[in-house]
Amino acid sequence: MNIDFLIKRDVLIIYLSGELDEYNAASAKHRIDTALDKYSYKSAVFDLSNLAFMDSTGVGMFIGRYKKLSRQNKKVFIQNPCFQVEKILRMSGLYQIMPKIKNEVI
Amino acid sequence: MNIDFLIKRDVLIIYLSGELDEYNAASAKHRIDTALDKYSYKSAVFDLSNLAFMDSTGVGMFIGRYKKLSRQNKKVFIQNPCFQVEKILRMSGLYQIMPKIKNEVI
Amino acid sequence: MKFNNEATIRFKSKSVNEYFARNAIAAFIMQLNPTIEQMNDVKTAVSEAVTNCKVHAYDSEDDYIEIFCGIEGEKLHIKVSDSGKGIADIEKAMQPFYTTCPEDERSGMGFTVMETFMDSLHVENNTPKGTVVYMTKIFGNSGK
Amino acid sequence: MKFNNEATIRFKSKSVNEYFARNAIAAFIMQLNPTIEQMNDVKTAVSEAVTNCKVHAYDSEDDYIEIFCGIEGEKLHIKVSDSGKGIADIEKAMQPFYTTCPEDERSGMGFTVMETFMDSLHVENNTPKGTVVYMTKIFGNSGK
Ligand SMILES: Nc1ncnc2c1ncn2[C@@H]1O[C@H](COP(=O)(O)OP(=O)(O)O)[C@@H](O)[C@H]1O
Ligand SMILES: Nc1ncnc2c1ncn2[C@@H]1O[C@H](COP(=O)(O)OP(=O)(O)O)[C@@H](O)[C@H]1O
Repeated sequence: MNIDFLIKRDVLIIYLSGELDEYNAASAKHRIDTALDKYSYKSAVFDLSNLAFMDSTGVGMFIGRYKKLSRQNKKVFIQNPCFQVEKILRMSGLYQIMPKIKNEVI
Repeated sequence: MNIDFLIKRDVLIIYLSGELDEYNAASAKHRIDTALDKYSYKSAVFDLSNLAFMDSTGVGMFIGRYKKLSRQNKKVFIQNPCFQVEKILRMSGLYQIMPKIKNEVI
Repeated sequence: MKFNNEATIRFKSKSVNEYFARNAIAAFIMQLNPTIEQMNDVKTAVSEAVTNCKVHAYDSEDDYIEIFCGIEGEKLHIKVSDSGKGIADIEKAMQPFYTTCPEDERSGMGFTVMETFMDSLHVENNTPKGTVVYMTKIFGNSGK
Repeated sequence: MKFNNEATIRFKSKSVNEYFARNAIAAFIMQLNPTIEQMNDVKTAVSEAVTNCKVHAYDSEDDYIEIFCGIEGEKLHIKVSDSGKGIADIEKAMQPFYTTCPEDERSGMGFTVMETFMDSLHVENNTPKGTVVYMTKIFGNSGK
């Protein structure tokens, strides 16, 4: 899967594309954590417009990044999930810790 | 698979869409033959723009329609095959009896 | 049981086969004329079950995972089996957020996803060893 | 032979499974990073081999067709087997335009397509009965 990063004002936007399953999760985690440590920003947003599929391994990956960022008092958000991804994010309760935002908020 | 028919001047255009394999060939053959007998036209064109896949069963289906039409002295052409379909039409020599034409010819 | 159609796929316990498994099953169920949501539900549930075999059942990538798919009218039966470590307390394992691998950032939501996305879920010990996951989904109007 | 990865699919000899078979194999070979042309070639060759089992090997839809797929470096091995009628004269059967079912509008091009689209094709009798088709395709720069 592809991961791109963009800093916009104080926000780090992380663009995930492809499919996030157990095959991809370890490398995704590593690449995201490297960026989380490298850049300076106040909050982070996962943009999932191009994430075509994810399962509960992806939920675990998001929770892990949330824990890391909340230790630094940084907020994390999610935007633009497709239908399949939305369904799994909603049922897992992830939006309670990483709220879903509309593009325009940033 | 979907099959649509259009008469334009003296030409019957047959639009195939979906995948043409052994599963679909018998019903495609039947629906096409019904139209070939029903309409009046001087030549026929298979438009394959929306045919995503075919294999040699499809080649047999085209040869069968060619035989039927050539008994009535009607010419048959093919237009707009995708890359996969083009490859199998070319290697099977089908274009020797059903030449490929550009859209504009009609 | 007499199925209208059936297929079995058997593959190595490698992560890259999670993609293969869910897409192979997706290709099989096309004949049920699924909605996009039904298709996604089945792909997700299969992905969860296969990931569990890879992550929890086996230590090596040289073991095998098998998925049987049977169609009975509008009902899809899926059976995912491994011959790995097995689950000591199945009831506990199926609870939401329960995981034996929190250090790997597993969410413990695998079985909950299967249960939510399919119409039924049943987990058993395999013989002589390992785990079998049975799931069904109904593709008519009576399904989820 | 030691394969880096492998998968087997086994399914009923029903026409609807031609779609399943070629798309399941397509999902498996994604890990080889195929070009679109390579992907189409394999799908087409698999479709031909499976159609032959359905059309020529069996009279019933309750028999089984099996496809083994193995990856050895950049080389894909595919083995399609049935336990049906078998082929009396394999060499003759493989000739372009040769078909025993012209009345069904078969083109006799099935084996020719497999041969052209893959890097190798080999056909054998199965034991105790039926036919086995072996095909390989190379996904590096040395393939077709
Ligand atoms: N196929 C299996 N073999 C052995 N143990 C399993 C298997 N599937 C699940 N388990 C056990 O059940 C627990 C819960 O599984 P699950 O709900 O999918 O969550 P997770 O995979 O995130 O841990 C796992 O942590 C594991 O201990
Ligand atoms: N799996 C098989 N079992 C029995 N006979 C087969 C099988 N595959 C091919 N054949 C025989 O070989 C002939 C040539 O096959 P092929 O080149 O695929 O053309 P076609 O399928 O159009 O007849 C068939 O007509 C059939 O007699």
